[in-house]
This record gives sequence, C-alpha cells and structure tokens, in this order.
Amino acid sequence: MAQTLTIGKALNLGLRKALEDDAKVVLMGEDIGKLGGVFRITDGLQKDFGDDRVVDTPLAEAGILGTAVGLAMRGYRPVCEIQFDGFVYPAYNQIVTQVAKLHARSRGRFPMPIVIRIPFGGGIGAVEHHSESPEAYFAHTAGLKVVAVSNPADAYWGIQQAIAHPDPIVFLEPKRRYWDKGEVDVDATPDPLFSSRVVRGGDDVTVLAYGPMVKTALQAAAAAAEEGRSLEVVDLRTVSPLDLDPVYASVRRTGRCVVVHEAPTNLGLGAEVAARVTEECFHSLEAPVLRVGGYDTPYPPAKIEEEYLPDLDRVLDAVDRAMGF
Amino acid sequence: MAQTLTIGKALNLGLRKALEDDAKVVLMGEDIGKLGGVFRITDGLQKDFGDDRVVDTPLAEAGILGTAVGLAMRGYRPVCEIQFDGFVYPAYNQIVTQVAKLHARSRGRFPMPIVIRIPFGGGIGAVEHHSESPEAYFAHTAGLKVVAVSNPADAYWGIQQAIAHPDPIVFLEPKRRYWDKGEVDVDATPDPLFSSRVVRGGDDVTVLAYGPMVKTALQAAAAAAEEGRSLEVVDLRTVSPLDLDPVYASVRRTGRCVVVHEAPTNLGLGAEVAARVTEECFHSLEAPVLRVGGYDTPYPPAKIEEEYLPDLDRVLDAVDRAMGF
Amino acid sequence: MTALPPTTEVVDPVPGAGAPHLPEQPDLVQLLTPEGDRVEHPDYPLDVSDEELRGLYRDLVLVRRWDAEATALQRQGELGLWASLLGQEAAQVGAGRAMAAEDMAFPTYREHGVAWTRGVDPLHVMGLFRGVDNGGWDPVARRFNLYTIVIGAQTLHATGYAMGVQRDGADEAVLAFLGDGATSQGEVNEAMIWASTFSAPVVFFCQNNQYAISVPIERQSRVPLFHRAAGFGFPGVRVDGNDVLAVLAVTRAALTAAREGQGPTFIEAFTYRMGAHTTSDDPSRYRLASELEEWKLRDPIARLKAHLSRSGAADADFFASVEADGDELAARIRRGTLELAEPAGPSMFDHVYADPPAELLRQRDEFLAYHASFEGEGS
Amino acid sequence: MTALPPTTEVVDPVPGAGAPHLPEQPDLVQLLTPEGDRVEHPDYPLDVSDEELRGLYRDLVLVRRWDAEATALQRQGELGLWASLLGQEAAQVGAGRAMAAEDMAFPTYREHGVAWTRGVDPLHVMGLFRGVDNGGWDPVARRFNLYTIVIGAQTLHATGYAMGVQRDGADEAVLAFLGDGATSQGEVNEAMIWASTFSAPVVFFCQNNQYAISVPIERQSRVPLFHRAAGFGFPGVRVDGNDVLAVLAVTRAALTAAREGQGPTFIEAFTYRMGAHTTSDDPSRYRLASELEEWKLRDPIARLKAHLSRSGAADADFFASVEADGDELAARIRRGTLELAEPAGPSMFDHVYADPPAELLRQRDEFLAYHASFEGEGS
Ligand SMILES: Cc1ncc(C[n+]2csc(CCOP(=O)(O)OP(=O)(O)O)c2C)c(N)n1
Ligand SMILES: Cc1ncc(C[n+]2csc(CCOP(=O)(O)OP(=O)(O)O)c2C)c(N)n1
Ligand SMILES: [Mg+2]
Ligand SMILES: [Mg+2]
Repeated sequence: MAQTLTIGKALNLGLRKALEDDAKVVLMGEDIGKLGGVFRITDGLQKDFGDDRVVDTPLAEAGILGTAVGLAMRGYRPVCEIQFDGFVYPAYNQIVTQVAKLHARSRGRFPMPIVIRIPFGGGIGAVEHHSESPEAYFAHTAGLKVVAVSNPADAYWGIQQAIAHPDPIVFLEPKRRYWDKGEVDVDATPDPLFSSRVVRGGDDVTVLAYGPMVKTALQAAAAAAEEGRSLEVVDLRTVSPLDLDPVYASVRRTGRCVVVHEAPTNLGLGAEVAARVTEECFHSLEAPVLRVGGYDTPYPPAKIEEEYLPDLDRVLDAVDRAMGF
Repeated sequence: MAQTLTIGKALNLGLRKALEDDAKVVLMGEDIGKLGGVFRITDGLQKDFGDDRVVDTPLAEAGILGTAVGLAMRGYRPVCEIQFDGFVYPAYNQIVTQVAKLHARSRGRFPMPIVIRIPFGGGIGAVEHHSESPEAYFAHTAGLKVVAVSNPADAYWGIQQAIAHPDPIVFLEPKRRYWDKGEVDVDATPDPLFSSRVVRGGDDVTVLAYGPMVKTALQAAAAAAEEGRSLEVVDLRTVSPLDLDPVYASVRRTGRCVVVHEAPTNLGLGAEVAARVTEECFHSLEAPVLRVGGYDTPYPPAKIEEEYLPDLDRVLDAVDRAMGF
Repeated sequence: MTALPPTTEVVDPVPGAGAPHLPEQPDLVQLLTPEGDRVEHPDYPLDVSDEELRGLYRDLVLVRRWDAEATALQRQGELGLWASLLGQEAAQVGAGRAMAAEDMAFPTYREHGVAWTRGVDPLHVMGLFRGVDNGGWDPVARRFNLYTIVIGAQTLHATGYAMGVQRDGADEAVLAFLGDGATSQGEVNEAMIWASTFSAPVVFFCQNNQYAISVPIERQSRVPLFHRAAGFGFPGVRVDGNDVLAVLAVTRAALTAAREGQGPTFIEAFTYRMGAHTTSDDPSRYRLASELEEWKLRDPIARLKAHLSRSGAADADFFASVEADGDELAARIRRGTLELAEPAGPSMFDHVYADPPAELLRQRDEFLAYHASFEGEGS
Repeated sequence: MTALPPTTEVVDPVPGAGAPHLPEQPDLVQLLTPEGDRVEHPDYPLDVSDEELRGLYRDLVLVRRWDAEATALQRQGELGLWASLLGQEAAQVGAGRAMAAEDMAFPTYREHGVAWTRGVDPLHVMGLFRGVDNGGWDPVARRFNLYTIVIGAQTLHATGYAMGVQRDGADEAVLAFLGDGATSQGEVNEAMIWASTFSAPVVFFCQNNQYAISVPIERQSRVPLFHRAAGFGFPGVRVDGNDVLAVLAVTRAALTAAREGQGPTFIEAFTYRMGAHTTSDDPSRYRLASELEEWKLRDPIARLKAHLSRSGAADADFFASVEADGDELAARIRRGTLELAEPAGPSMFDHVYADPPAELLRQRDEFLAYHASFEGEGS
C-alpha cells in the first residue's frame, strides 16, 4: 500500500518498524526521547518503546558510540543519532579505531551491527558546524559502510535494511530534504541497500550524485533537456562500497561523466569515482571525469552558502565543459 | 657545512634549532620529556630548554591539541607530537573543528601556527594502531596543510619551515625510515616547504610517492632501469596543498602515471592525484593513472604487513600495466 | 532492567522534568535572597557601592532587552536562529563584571550577557545569528573569544591560553564558560585535568540551567556538578546563578585565586533557562509549565530591583531611565541588524589560510569568473 | 611562570620520579602486610581457605613465570613486543579471581594475569605480541574481551556492555581495566559519567602502577585517582595492589554491589610497574633505581609466601611443585610460541566485514593472482 511521505516521516516509520521487528534494536542519541530529536525523526518512539530502547544519552558523542560498541558486543543493534554532521568528530576515535575494526580484530566473533545516523549537508541557513558533508572521512575507513539516501522510499527501506545489516553503517540523511515528499509503498520489495540506481536515462553525459544532490542533478537534467541535451542521472545511494557497474555501463555509452557532491572537492568522493571510472572506461572517455563539489574552504556563513553549494547552474556548467572537451 | 644524519636525528636538530630561534615555540606531547619520545626525536630537548617549553602532557590527545589551540591564541607556536598515527583520532575533533577553522572563523585574527608531528606508516613489525597512514583524513580538511618528508635534509629543514609557517600543518614522519641516513647541509637554502621535487628523471612512466614510499619508488626505478625502462620519480613532499605542476609537465612527456602510498586505496591521496592529473593531462595520457596503495582493510598483523604494503614489485607491476594500456 | 537506585542528591530521579529543582541547598552561595534581602556569606564578603549596584541592575535589564529584541527579530525572519539568555542574566553579568580588564573569556554560544560586559557590540553577535559571519568582534581586543559551538571545545582552549599566561608570568586569569550538558564531554573533563595538573589560572564557569536542550541535568550527573572539581583536585562551589551579587563575589574570588597561582576553580551557577534552548526548540515537549512558574519567583532582575528600591539605592527616575536606555538599545539593535552588510560570496575564500595555496586561489578565480558569466543575464 | 602550589596530597610535585610513592596512606585497604601478616579491615572481611590461598599463590607465580618467559622470547626476537606485568601480579590475579564465571572483563594490553584467571590460553596472548593476529582467543566464551590498545576505549565498551546486562536483567557484572595514565583520556571520564548516570553494573579497575610509560602519576592527577569517582557520584576505593587478598576482597565487594543494582565503583589498585613499560622502553631515562628498590620490599608474591609458610598453609613440597608447574608452563609457552602458525597473507581480507563488498573480494582475487604470478620464480 503506497502513501505519500516526507523523508523525515519515512525515517520515523522505518525506525518504528525496526523497533517492532527486533527487540534488540536500541536507539541512542542526544534529545531523541521526549523531544523526538531536533528534526523529530524519532518523534513518539520513546513514548511507545520506553526509555530503555530509545535512550536520551549524556552529551558526549564518543560516549554514544563507545557504549554502542559494548551494547553490540552484548548482542544489541544500536542505532546512534548524531545530532548534526559537524558534531560527529568527538566520536571519531571510537568509529575509526573500534567500530570499524572490531569485526576484523575479533576474526568475526564481534559483529558490529551499529547504524550511525547523521543528518548531513547544507542549505538550511544554519550556524557553523550544522551543514557539513563528512562522508569521505568514513568512506576512506576500511570496515565501515556508508549510505546516503535521497528520497522517502529509500529512507524508509534503507534505514530498516541498514539496521538489519551485520556491518557498521554510517547512514547519511539529507537534512535539507527532510521535508521533501514522495511515494512510499510499504509492501514493495526494496532495492538492495548497496546498489546505485539510474534515476533518469540519457545519452550525452552521465551525472552522478547522492543524498541531497540527486534532486539538484535531476533539476539540471530537466533544464538540459530543454536545450536538447540528454543527461543520464545515477543516484549512487551507497558511498562505500561504491556500486559503479551501472556507472561504467552508462559512461561507456555517453563517454562523459560529471560527479556532484557538497563536500569539499579535494579528496571528496568525486576523486575516487573519477579515478575508478577513468581506469574502467579509459578508452570510452571523450573527456575527463569532471567534479562539481564544495570549495576547499570551511562551510561558509549561511548568507553565502548557496554560492558554496553545487546547484543546477554549476552542474550544467560542468556538463558544458565535458561536452567541450 | 654538510653532515650525514638519520631522519630521526635531523628532526631532533631541526626541533632544537626551532626552540633556539623562537622563544614562543613549545613542544607538547606524551613522553617527549625525560624519555625524549618513544622514537627519541625530542631527545635532550627538555633538559636544555626546560619543561615549560618541552612539555610532557597528561595522556589525552584532544587535550594536547585543544590546549595547543589556546597557546596559539596566546601567541605561542605549539609543536604537538602524536605518539603514533593510530592515536591521533581522539584529537580529531579539535583538529577538524578548531585548529582547521579558527583562522577563518576569526577572519584572520587567530593564526594557528600549530605543527602536529605524526610518525606514520608501517613496516616496523608493530601491534595494531602503530602502522597507519591517516593523511587523507587531514588533506580532505580545508584549513589544514599536510607535509610528508622522505629524507634527512627535508626532515631537518621541513620541521623548521613548518614551525615558522603561519598555518596549521600535519607533519608526517616516515617512522620506518627514521634510521635512514642522508646528507644534510645546514647552510644550504632549502626548497620551499610546499613544493614537490623530481628525484629521478625518466621518460616512460611518472611515478609519484611521498614519505616512506619515495625510497620504494626509487628502488623500483632502479630495478626498471635494468630492464631498460625509464621511470621518472617525483617526491610529492606536500600532500596538501598538492604541487602538481612538475607532475603535469612530467606526465605530458611520459603519458603514463603511477601513484604510490601505504594508505588504503579507496579515497587515498592517489584518488585525488589521479583525478587532477587526468583532468590536466587528458590528451597526453596513454593510460589511466594507476594507483598502488594499501588494500581496503585495517592494517594487518605484523607477520603479513609486507604483503599489505606497496613494494618494489607492486610498483613495477603497475608500471607494466600502465605500459600495457 | 536493574532499577536505578534512589539518588541521594538534590536532583530528580531520571527521567524527571517538572519536579522541584531547588530543595534545601546548604551549599548554595547566596548574597541576595529571591525576595531581595541582602544576606552575608562567611567566605564571600562583598561590598558594592550603590552606584555599582545600579550599574549591575542596568546591565541585567539591558541584556534582557537585547535578548527580547533578538528573539523578536528571529521570529520576523531577520535572524536564522537565536539562543536566548532569558533567566541567566545574573549569572552572565555577575561573571562578566567579576573579570579584570586583562582577563580573557571563552564563551559558548549563549554568553551575550558576558559579551555585553566585555564591550562587544551586540551587532557583532547578531551578525553570527543572522548568518553574515561567525562573529565579527575582535576577540583579542575585547578579551572575549569568539563563540564556540562545538560543545566544550573552548574549555581546552581556555586552559591552554591560561598555560600561556603562566609562561608569560602575566597577572591575568581566564574564565571558561560551559553549560551543564557540556560537563559530559570528554574534552571538558580533560580541560579540568590539565588545569589541575598544571595549576593553570583558569576558572570554569558552568551555568547549570537544568537542561541540555531537552535533556535534564539528571542525565548528565547524579550529584551536583560542583562536586566534580574535587575529584580532579581543585575547589568547586555552587552559587545561586540568579543572584548577581553572589555570582560576582564568587567569580571574583576564584579569578583572584587563579591570578595568585592557586590554580583552577569550578563554579556551578545554579540557574534556569527560562526560554527555549534556541528559537528552533519547543520546550513544551519536555518540561512542565509548573517548573517555569517556580523559577519565575527567583527572577534575577526582580530581586535586585526590590533590593535597590527598599535600600533606597535607586528611585523611580533611575528605573525609568534604564527602561528608556533599554528601548534605545533595542531600537539600535533592530536598526543595526537590518542594516548589517551581507558578506560577498568570494569572502568564503578569505582567511581559510594565512598563506593561501595556489589551488585555493585558482578556485577563487574560477568562482569569480563563473559568477561574472551571469552578469547582466536575466536580471 | 606562576609557581605550582605545593600539592596537598600523597603524590610528588611535578616533575617528580624518585620520591617515595607510599607515605602514610590511611585510605589504603590492606589485608596482608608487606611482611606477610594478615590484618583485618572493617569494610572488607574475607575468609579464604588454605586451598584458596595456595591457588592464589600458584596463580601469582605462574603468571610471573609466563611474563619472564615472554620477556626472554622477545629479547630473542621471537616476539615483536611484550608488555610486562611484573609487579602487578596481585592486582591482576586478585581482580580476575574476584569475578564470577558470567562476569565480563575488558582488559587493556597488560592484563595477562587476568587472562590467566579467565582460562585464556597464554599462547593466544603470545600470538598478539608475535604479530600473528590481534589476539586469537574467543572473547565471548572466555568472558574476557580482546586487548584494547587505544588507551581508555574499552572503558566505554565495558559500560555499554553493562547497559546491555541491565536490559537483559542478567545477574552479571562487568570489570573494566585501565591504567593510571588512561584516567586522563576524555573517553574514560565519559565512561564513568555514563556508568553513574545509568547506574550500570560496571566496576572500573585502575592499576595505578605510577607511570604512563615515562610520565609519572603526578602528571595525570594531583590527588589520588580514587577521589575521581566521588566527583562523578559513585564510590571510589584505593587498595594495596600488591596485596592479592585485599584486591580480591575489594573487587568482589564492588562486583557484588554492581550485580545488586548499586551501580559502579572505581577501584584504584596502588601498585608499581617493576619492569619497563614494554620491551621497547628504557626506564633508566626517567626513574631512579632507589624507587625500584623501595617497591621490591612490597613484592606481592613474597608476602603471600611468607604468610603461607608462617601459617603453615603450605609447605616446601607445595612451593617446589608450584616452581615445577612454572617450569612446565614456561616450556609449553616457549614451544607453543615458536610453533604458532603464521597467518596467510590473504587472511588480511577476512572478517573486515561480515558481508564483504565485491570491490574487496576483487582486491583479494587480485592479491591472489599477483602472488601466484611469483610461484616457482627464483625460489
Ligand atoms: C559536540 C556537540 N554535540 C552536540 C551539539 C548540539 N548541541 C548544541 S547545544 C546542546 C546542548 C548544550 O547544553 P548545555 O551544555 O547545558 O548548554 P546550554 O545550551 O543549556 O546553555 C547540544 C547538544 C553541539 N553543539 N556540539
Ligand atoms: C589513545 C592512545 N594514545 C597513546 C597511546 C600510546 N601508549 C600506549 S601505553 C601508554 C601509557 C599508558 O599508561 P597507563 O594508562 O598508566 O597504563 P600502563 O601502560 O601503565 O599499564 C601510551 C601513552 C595509546 N596506546 N593510545
Ligand atoms: Mg544547559
Ligand atoms: Mg600506568
């Protein structure tokens, strides 16, 4: 049965489903209880599942992730909410040296089914540290997996798939799109968690995006179409591991590729995608893979964030350059 | 006057010089006093400069970097030693949200002349967390600069240049090469800190490396020469900002490029180099830029680390593949 | 799950909004009762002239007025966000006025009252919340650091700065601000360990306003926060945070001790966040109106006003003039906020480094060329 | 720089190796004097059978023997590194033997003595230091977590695990080990805050062996470490870490309290690292021989041996048999260590994920093909 939901509501329903389906699922984070989280993603869950399963923690991210590791060792499936992207760093030591490595360290004896939910990205007019895109820090870390959703259906299914998955997953939620609506069929069979998806067919240039930038890429494709230019848009969906076979197939047809993300360009995900696509599709490429990303600066003050963030025009500009080669 | 020094001794002399030249320089870290650091890089410095200038800190990396920020605000030039690469993560929050951003946040009123010394890389037969290469985590962070030295002369001059520099610098020391010897002319005029250097000329393939891998790349070049294959080797020296103009010039000649590092390949520095070189030298490339890096796994137990680390053979293998395209 | 043992202390069992937060507190330092009666405390003698008292009253009223105007401006869409200090005026003004000119302050994001006492132009603070910059004041000239939003990070900066003061042999102290929730951050505990070990001249001023957004203090500590200090080897004291005189006396004493080389002190200013955490928050979801009512009776301004009137230190004209100053300040803040210059897009590239790399300058040029390409277009 | 005030406490002024570390300590819990006399403590009654006493003695001797053999093997190049427990046998054996079968331990990298009491095969521990793996024992079956090398990280794991125990309503407690230096890590302080707030059934067992590598305890805290706990709202106790009976009694009491829902306890086991930090360390650079001599007089094994002989609980034959067991154990460890199977290169790809991504499997195949290409070649 299909219904129209926002990404935020879809996540809320997905979390509720996960709590119902598995008694070992425990939500942990700052203000996720009575308040329901600053974005209300956990709204109503503590009331219905109790404060042993929806835990308002002390104010310390390392503590959240470190105790989540212990709970996972005890057989629980912790789902940790980091309030904003810019506040995940105090937990970085636990994430990189423990969460990511314990399965290998224990030769498989300690699975780490931990989900780290992070509202990420900019565009909401916030103060410093509330608009960042830290995905590359996690994707470069062996032992972690990283997912970024772009729509309500993927949000609803993705959060449930992530919680059911045996490996630790950084689950990135496009905060500025929390209120975007879309169809969710709760009876459908969802696509696999770690797969990319062609969301619009095209022949001239392959445009890659994930999370909040998928909408931007689709807008660019629509605008390009009016100028008779056909863009194929791929929603990567999974940042690590990358599912690039559909991308290679696309680029072998189009010969051109543009990758878009909000994170700083230097060593952003676009670098890895460009390196792999170039290696796989070398003889098919008419132009180098071009990257449209945030600039290599700290995220700027809200009044100028729109000039920092990739938008429709910057994507089209890159498409022009790709065509121009 | 030139002398033969190990990298470790060159760093020790460079630090001593910096302490002599500027009364505001303060060394901070775990066991850097009486012990002289676990690698003896600060040997004798506390005895000669006192424990206000060479400070044995409590055991907490966030504390080291966080207090270093305060000292920098007060006009000091802190040089922080992180005992091993794998132990920098507790300080990650201070490094990414404060050290890297304070100059921008204060619109230039708070320079952050902080040097973060990290012995990095593997090959010393150590236990977990003592052999990692975290450079990409820092290079992706706007506001930081990252340097990796490969020889005694660069170590001697580089540490002094880094300490004198106004921006925060992650200074990576190739721990397994600490005992490698080389000529240091303490009267010479050093190359600029943020410049790459062609360390061996060649025509067939351009090989890029930094830190401990420079020696490996040179060994590969020597071996290749015997098979009549000529490799140009570039010591990148600076990881962020990258100085790629000499690389572009080289690749435009050779048409082939291989980049080598110990860090995991996925989103390692090789990805960024590949993306930029491809964009700049697209029409000159005979083959995609190939990467030789660590595998996308946690650093393995010591008994098999040599199979994890890039070595002469793996570099030559990549060179063959590049030539084969 | 094993039941939580009853807490032996003044705080509520978890979970627990709504229960009374101020039972008998023998430890609480108070010099002015909620009714406005001046009382003495053996350890904290304080003599303040009537003029000083009037000055403190004026500070309290003006920062509250500023706060009210900022909240209104945010509602009208002129600020992206506002973190209200309502209810915490005495804690902030008392602490700020206790500082010597050379002392350095390290605020969180809520210390507008301290900013006021340091002579920071309110418009600089407004600029941060309007999104034009990250706080435009000169932290060195004002001896007031920029706001730090990452919870607790500034406590380590304050401690390191204090270590610099020691090395300079300067007669200065450092005042580090933090909230009750911040006491759970590892970095804050490290700051206290550092300060204790090096006997750094830093005072940790914790405004326990009972909540970290929606999370009550009981979730951060089951014992009074000021007990924490003893565990680290330095004195801790709990002061009535709604009593500007007590806060002034206690903070002054701690800063003096720090300057004299006696090391750090932890001050817990027991107060209450009368408003929402920020303008994006909805306290009705997690706390009871009754709690707010109870705290209204402890209003920091009312009690000083009562004292001033009763003691004859101030008359109706004075109170009227302060009101007038408040209106003027509010008008100036409103006007000034609306007139704040918008930053230029390319400014995002400025000051990222003291010595910007070529690649960044290239990005800047690209940015300029790209935006120039739209010139005229469509507009 | 402002002079450091004299410390009011038992520890030395910084910097300060060499000064006596055990002045009068009224707080120190002791049940067996250095001379081997059994004394009583009002809070910690303990009755142990002669058999138990002999068992404890045997543990102490065997783990010391193991440690000596491991040190020798490292010198001979058979181990990459060894972290010696010499001097800390009583702290580790006492703590380990205080645990119930179902209790879970979270060690650092030095708790070989605890590993012994949990039935972990010493060869698994040797494997870690030989570099064949990161510790091959089954942490779930042995109720003994793998070693954690990142200082302090395991204290949060222990606390989280204890929160799981609460949720399971299980009659279990958790024992988290840490060193004196670790108490400065933010994460360790967060673990204590969590444990206190949630009243988790976890006991923090801190072996204060006076040093963090070269850094003396005074650099971590100017007051006794066990004071820290009160600041977080739970009990702290200092026990003579070289007295296996006192450690046993104190740890048992704390674990029982935890199981009964009374929440955490912090135990400071006051002891001394008689050897180097690890085989790569050189203590002569930072501490005086006199200090070592002083601590020799407090040897944990000698005092129990004296007690056993004097009380007649053990005779010469017993002591001889334990020596023989030690020789046998050492021989087995030596033989077993040299015979430890070397890991296969491709094993680095195993267990990185429970569900390995295609890209990683591709790297594994590439690895295999690449190494296959050398087959026969040159060899
Ligand atoms: C490291 C970090 N985590 C989370 C946040 C989000 N956050 C902002 S304010 C706040 C609560 C702070 O509470 P408290 O320390 O009591 O200060 P108060 O806001 O009450 O003045 C939180 C969780 C943050 N800013 N930094
Ligand atoms: C986060 C981190 N920083 C630094 C180190 C390096 N290191 C290993 S042991 C040690 C000292 C630990 O001292 P203590 O906690 O007293 O334990 P002990 O070794 O004395 O048993 C240090 C600094 C580490 N392992 N982890
Ligand atoms: Mg608060
Ligand atoms: Mg120790």
